[in-house]
Amino acid sequence: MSELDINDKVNEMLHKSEHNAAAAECFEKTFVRPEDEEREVIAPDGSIIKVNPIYDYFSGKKPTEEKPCGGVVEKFLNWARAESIWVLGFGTGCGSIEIPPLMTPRFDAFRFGVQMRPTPRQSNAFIISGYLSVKTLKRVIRSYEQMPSPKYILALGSCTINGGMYYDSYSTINRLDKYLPVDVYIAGCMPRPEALLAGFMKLKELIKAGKAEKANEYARNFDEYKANQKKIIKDWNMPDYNW
Amino acid sequence: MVSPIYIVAAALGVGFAIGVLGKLGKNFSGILALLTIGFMTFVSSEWLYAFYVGNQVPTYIFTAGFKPPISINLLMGPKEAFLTTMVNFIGLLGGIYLFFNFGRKGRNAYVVYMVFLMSLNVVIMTRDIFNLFVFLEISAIATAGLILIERGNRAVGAGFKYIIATSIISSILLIGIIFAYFYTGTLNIDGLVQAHLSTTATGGIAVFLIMIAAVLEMKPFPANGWGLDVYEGSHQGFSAVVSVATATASYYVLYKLLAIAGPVGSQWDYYLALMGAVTFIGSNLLGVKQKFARRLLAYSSIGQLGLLMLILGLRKYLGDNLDYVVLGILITNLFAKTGFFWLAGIVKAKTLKEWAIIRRKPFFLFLMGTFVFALIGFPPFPSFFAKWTMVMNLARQGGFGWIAVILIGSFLEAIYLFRWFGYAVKGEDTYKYDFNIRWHKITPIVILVAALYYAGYLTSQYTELGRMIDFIPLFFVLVLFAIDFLPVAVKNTIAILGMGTYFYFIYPDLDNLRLIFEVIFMVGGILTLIAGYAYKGKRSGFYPVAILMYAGLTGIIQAHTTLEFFFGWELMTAGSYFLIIRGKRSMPHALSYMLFSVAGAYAILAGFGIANIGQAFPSLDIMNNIQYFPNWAYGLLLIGFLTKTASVGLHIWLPGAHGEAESDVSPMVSAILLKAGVFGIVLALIGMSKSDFDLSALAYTLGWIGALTALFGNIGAVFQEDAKRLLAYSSIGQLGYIVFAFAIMTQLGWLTGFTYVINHFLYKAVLFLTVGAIVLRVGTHNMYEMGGLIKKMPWAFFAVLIGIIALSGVPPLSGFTGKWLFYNAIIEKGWYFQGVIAMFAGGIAFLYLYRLIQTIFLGQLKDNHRNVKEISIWFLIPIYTLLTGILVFSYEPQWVLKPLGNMIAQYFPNNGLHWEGSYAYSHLGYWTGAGVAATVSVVFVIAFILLKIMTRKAHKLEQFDIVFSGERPERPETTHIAYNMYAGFYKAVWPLTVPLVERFWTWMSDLVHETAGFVRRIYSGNGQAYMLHIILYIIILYFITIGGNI
Amino acid sequence: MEYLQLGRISLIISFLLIIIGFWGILSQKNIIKIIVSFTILDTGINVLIVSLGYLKGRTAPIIDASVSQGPNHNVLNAIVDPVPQALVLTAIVIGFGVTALLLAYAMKLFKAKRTLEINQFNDLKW
Amino acid sequence: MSIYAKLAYTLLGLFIVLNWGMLMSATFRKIVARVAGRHGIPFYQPWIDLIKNAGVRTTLSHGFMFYLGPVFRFTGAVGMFLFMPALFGSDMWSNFSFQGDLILLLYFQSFGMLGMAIGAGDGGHPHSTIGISRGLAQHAAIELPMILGVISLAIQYHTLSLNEIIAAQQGGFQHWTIFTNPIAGITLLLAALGAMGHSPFNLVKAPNEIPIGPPTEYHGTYLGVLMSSGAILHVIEAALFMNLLFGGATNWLEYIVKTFLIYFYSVFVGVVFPRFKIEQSVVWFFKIPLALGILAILIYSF
Repeated sequence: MSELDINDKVNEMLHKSEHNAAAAECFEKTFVRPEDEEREVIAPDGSIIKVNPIYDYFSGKKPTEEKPCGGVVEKFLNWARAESIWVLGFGTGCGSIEIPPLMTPRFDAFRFGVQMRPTPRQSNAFIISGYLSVKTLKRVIRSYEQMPSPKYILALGSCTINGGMYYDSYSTINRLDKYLPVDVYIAGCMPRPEALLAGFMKLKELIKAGKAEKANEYARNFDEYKANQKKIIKDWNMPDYNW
Repeated sequence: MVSPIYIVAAALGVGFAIGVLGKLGKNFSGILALLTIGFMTFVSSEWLYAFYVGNQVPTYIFTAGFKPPISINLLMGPKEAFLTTMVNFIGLLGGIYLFFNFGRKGRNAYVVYMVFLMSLNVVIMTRDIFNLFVFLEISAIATAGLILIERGNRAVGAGFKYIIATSIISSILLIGIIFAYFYTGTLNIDGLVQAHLSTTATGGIAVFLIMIAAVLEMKPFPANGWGLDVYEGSHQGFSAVVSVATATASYYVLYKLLAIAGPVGSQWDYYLALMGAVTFIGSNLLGVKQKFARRLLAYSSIGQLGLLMLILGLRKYLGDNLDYVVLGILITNLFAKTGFFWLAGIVKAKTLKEWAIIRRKPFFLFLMGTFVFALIGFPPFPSFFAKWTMVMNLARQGGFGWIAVILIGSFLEAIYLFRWFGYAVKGEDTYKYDFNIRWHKITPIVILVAALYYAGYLTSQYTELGRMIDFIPLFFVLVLFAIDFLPVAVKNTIAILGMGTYFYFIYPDLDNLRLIFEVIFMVGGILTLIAGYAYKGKRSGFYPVAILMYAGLTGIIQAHTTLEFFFGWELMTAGSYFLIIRGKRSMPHALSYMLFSVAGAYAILAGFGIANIGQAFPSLDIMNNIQYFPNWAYGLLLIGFLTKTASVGLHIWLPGAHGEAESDVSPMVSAILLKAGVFGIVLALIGMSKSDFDLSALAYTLGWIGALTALFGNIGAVFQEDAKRLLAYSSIGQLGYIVFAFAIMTQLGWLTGFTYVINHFLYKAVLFLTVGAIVLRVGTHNMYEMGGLIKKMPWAFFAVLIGIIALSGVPPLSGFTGKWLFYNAIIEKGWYFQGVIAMFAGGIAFLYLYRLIQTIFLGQLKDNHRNVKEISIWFLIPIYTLLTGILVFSYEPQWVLKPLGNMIAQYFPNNGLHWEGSYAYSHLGYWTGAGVAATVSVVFVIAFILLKIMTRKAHKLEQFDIVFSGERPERPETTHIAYNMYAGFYKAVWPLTVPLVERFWTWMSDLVHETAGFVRRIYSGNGQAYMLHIILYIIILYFITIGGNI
Repeated sequence: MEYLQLGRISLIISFLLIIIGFWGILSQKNIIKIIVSFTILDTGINVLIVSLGYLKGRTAPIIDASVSQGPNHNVLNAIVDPVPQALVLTAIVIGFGVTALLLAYAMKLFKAKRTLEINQFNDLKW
Repeated sequence: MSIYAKLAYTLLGLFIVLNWGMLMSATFRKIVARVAGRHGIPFYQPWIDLIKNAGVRTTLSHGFMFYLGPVFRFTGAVGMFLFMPALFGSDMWSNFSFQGDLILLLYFQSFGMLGMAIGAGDGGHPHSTIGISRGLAQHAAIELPMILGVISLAIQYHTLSLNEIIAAQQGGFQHWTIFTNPIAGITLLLAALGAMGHSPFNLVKAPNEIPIGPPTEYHGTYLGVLMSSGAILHVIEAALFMNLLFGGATNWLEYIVKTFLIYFYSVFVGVVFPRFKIEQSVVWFFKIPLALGILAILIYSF
């Protein structure tokens, strides 16, 4: 069970169940919220404009791989990236309680060039701090996709690895890397700030070694990731890729 | 020459004939009666012509073969000839108008009508006081009869009150006559005049009784309820005749009898003036509260009677000009009021609001407009010249209080007439009924309107000053009225060509000062007119009024005399009023604009009046040499001009008027029209600089007004949600700077002022044109309903960008030129605090400017604007022409400022600023426009190229591709920060935004309305109460006039 | 007895009539009574005119036997001032006309509202 | 001196100021860290951040004005540097100060601010607009004591030329404006607190309420440009007050020391005092600074 996503399992079971066709249909059907239904507005000249709130407002283009330029320049840049890790201030689960101590005198992650940024546009690291409910996952995906590459994900705690104690919960996901590419897992429930710092060190190593190219992996396997994401998020009301 | 006695003979003869030959058809009788009235008109006009040509002397006509005092005699002099002609002419038109109404009552109605007119003729001509009484009674009886041609209880009630009241008045007159006869032994007016009745106490009573009767015939306020009821209750066709023909006769009765009361300047003059003033102000005040059209006309008529009485009482002041003034007022009242009553008879709308139906037939609107503007005394109507002459003479003779009375009364009249006109032009037309056109009713009105215009022209040509007025632009306006049926492109081309040609011809005659303003008016006008090509269809009525405004503007530039200036000023006011009221929701704003403008114009008029004291000729140069009461004269002139520049306290009309106007009208009235007020202020300040008196206190006050205007205008702009209102408030602020800069009265100050004038013209025209064009595209003024339009309208965006950078005063664009000069000027002058307030206002300007560009162009595009297109090319052409102007003025300010400096050197010592190439040096600092612009441009371009290279692979985003805390925005409306954008700032500065000025004017308005509402309750409708008013009036007047002297 | 000359008595009576007339016009609510008051006022004025033109010991200005027509006798010295007499005649005629018109109006008013109270006819006000 | 040499010196000056600004902002964060008892960032962190920002691979664009925002900001900062003499009495380091006087500087401050505001607005992010609306409101409020102080100085020295104002302060610290005209000096220093934009006047960039306000959509290279402009502006703002109040600088050492002290005066105030709400900060400038400013002018207007 630990290897399988509980949601997949349920889906599978429902597919097979022939007596419970109605329930299966209900479960399969993607749900469009009323405010996301297509609507009509009247233009100043009186003509009618059809608005599709899910697709119209977004660029929605698929991401492309952004290849490292390589060579000594890339090494230099990687060094700078490693020494300047800007973390998106987004606490997704119970592990977010472990992030603030990083900025206190005791742990002081600033020493290592780790800083918090309030907006994904200016961040390059994302700490998934613990369990992810499906609802949060949607926000996490959007925030992650909005970060400019190169970008890194640190998955914090056992919940991001296999669901942890919530493995059979109706509302949380079990394996984060089915949905987003993870650079570093930091195990524990909860891992202490020291472990988090160790994770950062590991990430720095990876970056400096040029191995932290998960953003490109995400672009490469985009369709697969997206299919997984859409399978679990029923009221998908975003573009396929959030620029 | 036909003897005037045939007027009487013909009327009586035909009257008897119709009675005797009863078998004749009604229509035949009617035509016979009309022919008789025509004959009467012919006789009197023949005399008038003879007097006009100049070879005729006044002639006495004796009756019964005796000479006075034994017999009755008539006098046919020039005045009598004129008045009888007018009475008969109106009577003739009235006869045509009422032809079928009379017919319904039977042929005797024609006879009564003829007798009515005949009696008025005799009342005018007779020199026998008892004869006067008799024919007054005859006219009263005839009137009471004719009132009944209107069906319904109201007319009957009104008629009864009328006949009772006139009978009482006649009784008083008769008692007076018999006393006068008892003491003098004569009934001849000339004999009575020579008897000097009023020198004795007992004779004084006779005079009192005669005069009070004559006054009561003029329906003085408040003893005039019966008169109001007749005007309102009787048929409008006949009310017109009563209101003007009877009134004319009554006026002349008073005029004749005043001679009995004493020579010019006697006690009775003063009483008359007093009663006239009370009537003029009182009835116009009550008119303000009136909702019903007919009764409003009645109040207006009585107001005009009061004015005539007032003028007669002021004959001491007016001297030789009395006849000219009376003629101007009387003839306007005759034509306009008659026409108005008849129009009311056709339109048949009861309340003022219902008059909105009139615009279904635009020609009627034109007629109504003519009457309204004529009654209030706008050019080119006779009353304008009359009012001008009157004020000039009063001022010259020191009658300042009377000037105030006349202007206040006229202003009250303007309130209700323009409100009414506003309802007609823009009121909500939700009424089902319509009105019909009958040709016999329209024709007289059209004749009257034509006569009104022609009379205006004649009146102007009568005086030397009037002959100097240039009527060509006005004629062009009339031509545009005539070709109003053509499509918009043709008319636009004609208008542009006309303005261009006119500018070409007057260009050589202008000095530099006038050239700056004329270029703003004319070139600016042509540029804004180009935007008019964007409109489709006919755009009915736009071009005549637009050109009317420009005619006025060029009129004030070309003026050599104060009269020409004021003429142009009033034309400009009228034209801009019509332009403003064209906006969709402009009605209340146009009204407040007009009222402030009228009040301002009256202040200017009074100012010119005071300036004119002791001057030989009222050329415009008298402003440089005011000899008496200079503080008052300049103060009044400045107040007048400040209403046009919308300075604080007088600014409340501007936001609505400019904000609600049409897209290409807003730049006209904001960027161009406001400069007329500035031009006036400049003229006044030039005068003040040359004056021998110490006027620094006035300039100091003006400076503070300017600074506070800048502050409150800009703060007001910050909290607007409506883009055009924001710009309108911004105009208030900018005009505050201009007023402040000119008030500094140094070379630097004036350079600052002119820089701001040019700048404000350029960027405000750009901004208003662009925003107006956008409004045409997106269909809303509210900024929070726009957003993200940069993607749809990049050209418009660039124009606004340059416009706001220039306006904000950020280097390197031209706004900074103004700021830099401003600092130097205020420090040099020592006006630190005013200067700081103005500069602080400049900081606040950033807020509203950013709001303008952000909420319209940036942020989120609204769903319904997805398909909007770039603004019309016809707007872009003038906008980019003006932008070129901004850029040239920014990069090479010395091209304009050097000649400006030389020009200002005529008025102020040329020591503030000198130029070395593009470097400007003042005592305090230095700065180069071209250099700064070059430096900034180079850095900018380099930075831009570098960034562009580094971000060459940028991925283009759509509107919702923004960070939204992990969420997606729901809708553009909820993602666009625009509404109440400066909420935080509001919490800090709200005490400065309390609309104290608005509250003050609202309070004033309420006060006027409440007073009117309270006072008018004396008109209870009860005939007996009206009798009581008459008796009380007599008693009170007795105590005032004679009092304890016996 | 000096005070009770004919002229003076008629003068006093005329003023009394005038005042009564005014009083009636102002105080009576009935339109007919107002009209009557008006005629009283009119009569008062007529009496006033006549009494002002009265000269003691002279006769009416009608040229008949009562005025002796001797060759040296000036007619003008035998009669009172003829002008007020003429005025009175005219005034009476006019008063007649006005009264007739008023009565006609009274009729119309009564037809309109079936009443003759003057304070009922205040449709037009303010 | 040839125009090229002058240009070269100016660019060198700009380079010095840029690096000094970066160092100052690092020191600022170091001080904040030390006040909190932390070790804090390495002093070279701003340079690393700059390099990293330049190396961000994804670049996004909201539109043409979005580009121009940082360009405006940068031009504003560089322009401020150019129009102010870097060192007094030196032809080499006088930059382009011959092109305009103090008024030009006062108004050119707004150039970058306004352009940046428009560029950020093009991003379409509501938080940018909120931040800008606060910034503009605060700027307008700062303007008042600032103008009062500047006018007081102009009256005192009878000039608006910055060079002449510095020249008048030469010859010992007792000639500095802060001592010769202390009221205007204090007014300007209070205004400086707002102009520097540190706490308590930093609601404009409230990091977690409106994710750092105006530049919330800016990333990568754009952010790099903004950061370097900010570094330049920090120094320039301090230099402006140094020139107005503290006798200017005649050599780079003096320049660095004085700007450092002025800058850190605002930093220390910021570390001690918590953040104002926007209406509080606006009203604050209308109280004591305004009163002092009026007093500063009253002294000279009689």
